[in-house]
Amino acid sequence: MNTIIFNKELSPGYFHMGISAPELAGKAKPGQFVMISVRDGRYDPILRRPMGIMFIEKWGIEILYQLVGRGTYIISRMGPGDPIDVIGPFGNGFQLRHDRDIWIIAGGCGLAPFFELVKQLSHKMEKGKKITMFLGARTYPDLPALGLLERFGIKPGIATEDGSAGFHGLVTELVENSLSESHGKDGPLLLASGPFGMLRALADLAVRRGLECFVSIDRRMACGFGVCLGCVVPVKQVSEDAQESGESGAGISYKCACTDGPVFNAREIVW
Amino acid sequence: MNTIIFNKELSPGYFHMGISAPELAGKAKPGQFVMISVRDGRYDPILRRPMGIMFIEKWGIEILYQLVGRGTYIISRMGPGDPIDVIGPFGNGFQLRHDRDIWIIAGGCGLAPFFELVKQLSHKMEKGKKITMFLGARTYPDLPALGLLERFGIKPGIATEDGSAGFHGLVTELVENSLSESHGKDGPLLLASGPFGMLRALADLAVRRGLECFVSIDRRMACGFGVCLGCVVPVKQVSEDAQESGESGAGISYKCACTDGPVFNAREIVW
Amino acid sequence: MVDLSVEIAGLRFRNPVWTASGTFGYGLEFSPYLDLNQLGAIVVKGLSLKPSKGNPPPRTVETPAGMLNSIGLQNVGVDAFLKEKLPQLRKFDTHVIANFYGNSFEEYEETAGKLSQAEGISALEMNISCPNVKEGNLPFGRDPKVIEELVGRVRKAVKLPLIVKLSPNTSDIKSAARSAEQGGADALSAINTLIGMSVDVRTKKPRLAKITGGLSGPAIRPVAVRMVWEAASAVKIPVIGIGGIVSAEDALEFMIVGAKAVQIGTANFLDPAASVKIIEGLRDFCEKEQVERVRDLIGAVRV
Amino acid sequence: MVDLSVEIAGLRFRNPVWTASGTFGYGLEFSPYLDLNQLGAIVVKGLSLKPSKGNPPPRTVETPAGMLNSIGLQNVGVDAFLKEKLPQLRKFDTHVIANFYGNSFEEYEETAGKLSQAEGISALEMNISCPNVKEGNLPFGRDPKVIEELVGRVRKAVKLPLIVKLSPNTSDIKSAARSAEQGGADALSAINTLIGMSVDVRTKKPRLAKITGGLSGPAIRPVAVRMVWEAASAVKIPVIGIGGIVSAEDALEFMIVGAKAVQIGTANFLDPAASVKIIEGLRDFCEKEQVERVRDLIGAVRV
Ligand SMILES: Cc1cc2nc3c(=O)[nH]c(=O)nc-3n(C[C@H](O)[C@H](O)[C@H](O)COP(=O)(O)OP(=O)(O)OC[C@H]3O[C@@H](n4cnc5c(N)ncnc54)[C@H](O)[C@@H]3O)c2cc1C
Ligand SMILES: Cc1cc2nc3c(=O)[nH]c(=O)nc-3n(C[C@H](O)[C@H](O)[C@H](O)COP(=O)(O)OP(=O)(O)OC[C@H]3O[C@@H](n4cnc5c(N)ncnc54)[C@H](O)[C@@H]3O)c2cc1C
Ligand SMILES: Cc1cc2nc3c(=O)[nH]c(=O)nc-3n(C[C@H](O)[C@H](O)[C@H](O)COP(=O)(O)O)c2cc1C
Ligand SMILES: Cc1cc2nc3c(=O)[nH]c(=O)nc-3n(C[C@H](O)[C@H](O)[C@H](O)COP(=O)(O)O)c2cc1C
Ligand code: FES
Ligand code: FES
Repeated sequence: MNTIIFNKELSPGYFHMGISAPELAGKAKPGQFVMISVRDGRYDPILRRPMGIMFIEKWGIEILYQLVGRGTYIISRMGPGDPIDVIGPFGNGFQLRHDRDIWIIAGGCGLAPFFELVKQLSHKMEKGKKITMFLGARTYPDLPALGLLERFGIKPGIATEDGSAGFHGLVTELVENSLSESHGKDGPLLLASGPFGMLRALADLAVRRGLECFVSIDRRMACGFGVCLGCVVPVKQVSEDAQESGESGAGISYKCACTDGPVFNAREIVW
Repeated sequence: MNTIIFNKELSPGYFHMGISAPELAGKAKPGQFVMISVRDGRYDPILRRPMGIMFIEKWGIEILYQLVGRGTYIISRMGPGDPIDVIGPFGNGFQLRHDRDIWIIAGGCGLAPFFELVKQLSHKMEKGKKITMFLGARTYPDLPALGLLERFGIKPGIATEDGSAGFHGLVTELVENSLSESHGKDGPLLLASGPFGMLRALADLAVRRGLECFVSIDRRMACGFGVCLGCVVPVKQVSEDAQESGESGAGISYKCACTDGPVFNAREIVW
Repeated sequence: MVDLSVEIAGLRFRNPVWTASGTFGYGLEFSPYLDLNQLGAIVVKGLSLKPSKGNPPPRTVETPAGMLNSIGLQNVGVDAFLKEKLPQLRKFDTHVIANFYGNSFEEYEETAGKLSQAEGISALEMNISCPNVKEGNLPFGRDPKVIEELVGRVRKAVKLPLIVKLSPNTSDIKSAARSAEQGGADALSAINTLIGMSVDVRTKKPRLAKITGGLSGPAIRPVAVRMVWEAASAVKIPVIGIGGIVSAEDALEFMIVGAKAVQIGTANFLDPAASVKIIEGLRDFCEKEQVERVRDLIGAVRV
Repeated sequence: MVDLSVEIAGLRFRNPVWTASGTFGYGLEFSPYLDLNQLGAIVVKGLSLKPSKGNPPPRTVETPAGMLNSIGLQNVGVDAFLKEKLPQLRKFDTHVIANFYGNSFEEYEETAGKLSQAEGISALEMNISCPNVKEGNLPFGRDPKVIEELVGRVRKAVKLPLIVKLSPNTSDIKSAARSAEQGGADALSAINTLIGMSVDVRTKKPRLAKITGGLSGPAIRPVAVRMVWEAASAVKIPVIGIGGIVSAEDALEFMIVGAKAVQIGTANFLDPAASVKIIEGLRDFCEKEQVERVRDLIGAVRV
């Protein structure tokens, strides 16, 4: 059992929680996630909820989450001092590259895993290399924790579908527009997290523009350990021997978002 | 939805809760009970919990409950201002008799339904008639809310199985001892609530001593409405026509503790 | 204004939300908590030829997201129902559906016959699946051939629309559904309870006096949805979905896989107004999703 | 000191708590979270002759007190298991039980044959009941005659103790149990998942890509306890209880109705240390209740 340090609503429906978990934090890397129990002795809802790690501190971790259903509602009602059952870290996380321009593209709460990444990278980037950030949301109130980004001197490019802030349109369009202005074939490394449609559009863009792109994939997860095989992502099949007894389309095989991911090379995925 | 006014732990494991529920209170009688939802949007635990009404006030009701499992744990963690889903009142309740000596015998939380009874009766008793109370418990800490009884000028006789307070033994023995001292064949009316074994012993005593005895029976209840037919109590069969298709012993039929009870004439029950 | 009405076996129901047998008594018990006239129909507690006093207690146990019951079909008997309960129910403008069972072919016929002569009953629901009567009708619900014969015989004995309630304790609900259709059922309802058991590890005694009982509630909903989907795809007659429905969404799940109506069971215990709230929820859903007639959702599943 | 050991099919298990197939991977995934050497046995993910990539996602849905899965028996195949996983598992002092399935009688025989020649496998568990493989082994689990034949053929192909895992999607678990015994099974395990379905009412699409899936978790426990009780009373060979076990009390419920051991499935997802906590809980219970040997509780139900 871990303990909640704080749990505050940043903007309507978006929460920021600190959890005392030094051991877990000691092993964590940016882009990894934890599994939080919402059971409290009950069997419904029953499964743990995956949550990206927002910040890794000596004393524990912080998460940023959106209230979308029963599980997040239960978490949102917990308070400082309450016990919370968190296990992890899970997943591969992002590779940290200091030697390249990095463009981060996040939709809504997809922003969460990038805080720690930026924290760890920002003061170590090689000369001339920088981190650029693009955030997309349906509307401005769905962009939580913007203030926290200022700590790292980052002013993200913003796109809202309703035009309530920044670029009026999809964040992928904003990225594409910004790209056309950038030059040189040694383009930026794209790191993205957010809704599936956004990631797919970005993967497509990356192929078209010859850019490397890594995406963090959000899947329903029952275990987090790679054992239930529930969270699979279809990837291009490398070897052929797994074909016979499967029923799925040819040329596809499956990887677990929880252990092989959640971060995948966008080119590997069958979108 | 109703609202919790207060919810305090009287002694370890025993709680006293006030619930704002004027409409319900307006219909309630001593000995009736309510059904409290512990779901909070979840399906486990799923059923409502029956709780006797301790006090009936203009603004609502008070209950006295013991923490014994998951449902009472959930209730115990609620606080003032929290919504609580309470329906009722259910059951028949006690008949109020001012014209007789009344002996109340309660085991543990079985005490709950008698507070309101005493409140309503104590200042209306006919001349020469009085209320006497006997409380039984395993040990002294299992006698909650004794202090509240003082409001009514009642000093109950106490029996504990471990001798930690009052008479060392069963409350039924204490009642029997006290009875032998009382004289006249117009003996007291016994009203009792508590563990099944206590009620059975008391029913037996009542028969032996020719006393009238009413008991409040505690059964697992799924509905409270008399529709699930889950809470039945075996009673002596009056008519014979319900015999053919039943599988149970002859001479027995079933009544619902929730609607026909929870208060039964002890003589009616097949113990 | 959303049209919630559905038609089953020639009867028009103002909405597809009925209360399930054994969970709503004879209807009257709930009248202080909801307006019975708002319901699509009331299915009364299972009736038998003679009154039945049912099983010894304990009769219920709470289980994860559900409950077990072994009531043993306690009921007042068909005569007392017709004399004491039905006249009161008739005052309401709601379809009354009489659920019944028998301990033999003859009892089924006779009970159905008595019920079908009474005024104020819209349809009969035949329980061939109650797990609690041991020697009685348990085998009926399992063998497709017996189902066909039993339904056929009752069919001949009654004029009223006949709904056959299927057991989920089978490897093949489709065959059971087809047999009931073959036998002449006008509609099917599914599911009754799954047989379960629970033991107190300290006393080592089963928590139900009759050892096993029927599992109901949200726990069984996924099984019920699957069986209703299978049954609805196996027959031409309407299927009424039952099993763990607590919310309008749950009800819609059944309708989308093919149920023409639904029955609310255990949810009545959690909230006596559950069925009326589900009706409101259906209306809200249809309004929001711009569905003009709720019946347009029946069988709309995209598989 | 409480004796938790049990003996099944000539093997001694240090305790009756095993992990269930498909919920504990190949065992190694959990080694950071618990000491595998404490387990009674590890039952690995269902293996097939050829690697299988399984069903398209979504493959899981949460349900009330349970979950549906339609993994489609994705696995690395028997060869890769023997080469890559088994050598690592052998390092632990725990019984490894290989769960397997086939898409035909011949595949069952061949897969079992391969597994039974490997070193480090204590027993085989034959899955005749997985609801996810459609054309494949589904009918196997339903027809008692087919069970007997299939088990008989596999029995001849292997020397290792053979556990047959039964399907709960049947009206008659006793016949299935007897058939497996007749066919030569050394033990039975029950239950596998109940077939269920869930639909998203907004999109009208089933929540699983393969439409139906297997229901597991506490929701099914009452059904599982009943079936284990029935199976155990129908056969002489040991029965291993599975279905919704989360706590030591749950495990005891199964043992009291007759299970000689239990398997922990979905609970591993809720708490990776669940099985070890259940072992500790069994010890505590026995100490408190002054039970010297946990096996004294097997079948102790007072009916
Ligand atoms: C690796 C990973 C990291 C994540 N990190 C974060 C994070 O940092 N912050 C955050 O707010 N959320 C994050 N999520 C999503 C989060 O897990 C879900 O929002 C949460 O589980 C919903 O639980 P609930 O009970 O409130 O919603 P439910 O009631 O279970 O569902 C509400 C709605 O959300 C959908 N949903 C539920 N779980 C998922 C899922 N895993 N993927 C897609 N849709 C889902 C349901 O289909 C439903 O429509 C992450 C998910 C994954 C897999
Ligand atoms: C009419 C009526 C009035 C009641 N009034 C009061 C009251 O005023 N104060 C009070 O503290 N309690 C009262 N009870 C008992 C109370 O309902 C139970 O203690 C409560 O439901 C337990 O819920 P739980 O989830 O905490 O326990 P669970 O986890 O459900 O069970 C814990 C233990 O209690 C037993 N148990 C649960 N419910 C009952 C029951 N109804 N009868 C007998 N044993 C049961 C279980 O078998 C188990 O051993 C009353 C019961 C009835 C029927
Ligand atoms: C307490 C109880 C009593 C029941 N009695 C009957 C009955 O008499 N006849 C019948 O056909 N079904 C009976 N049922 C089954 C329900 O009608 C329904 O089919 C089942 O409970 C599943 O629905 P649910 O999960 O919504 O409760 C009973 C169910 C419960 C819980
Ligand atoms: C995700 C998942 C995968 C499973 N895979 C298998 C399998 O490969 N072979 C098998 O025999 N059973 C499999 N099962 C069934 C379990 O072993 C077990 O019988 C069932 O889940 C009931 O137990 P539980 O309620 O404790 O989970 C699987 C169950 C789950 C939840
Ligand atoms: S969540 Fe179970 S394998 Fe990924
Ligand atoms: S609790 Fe349902 S009939 Fe009494």
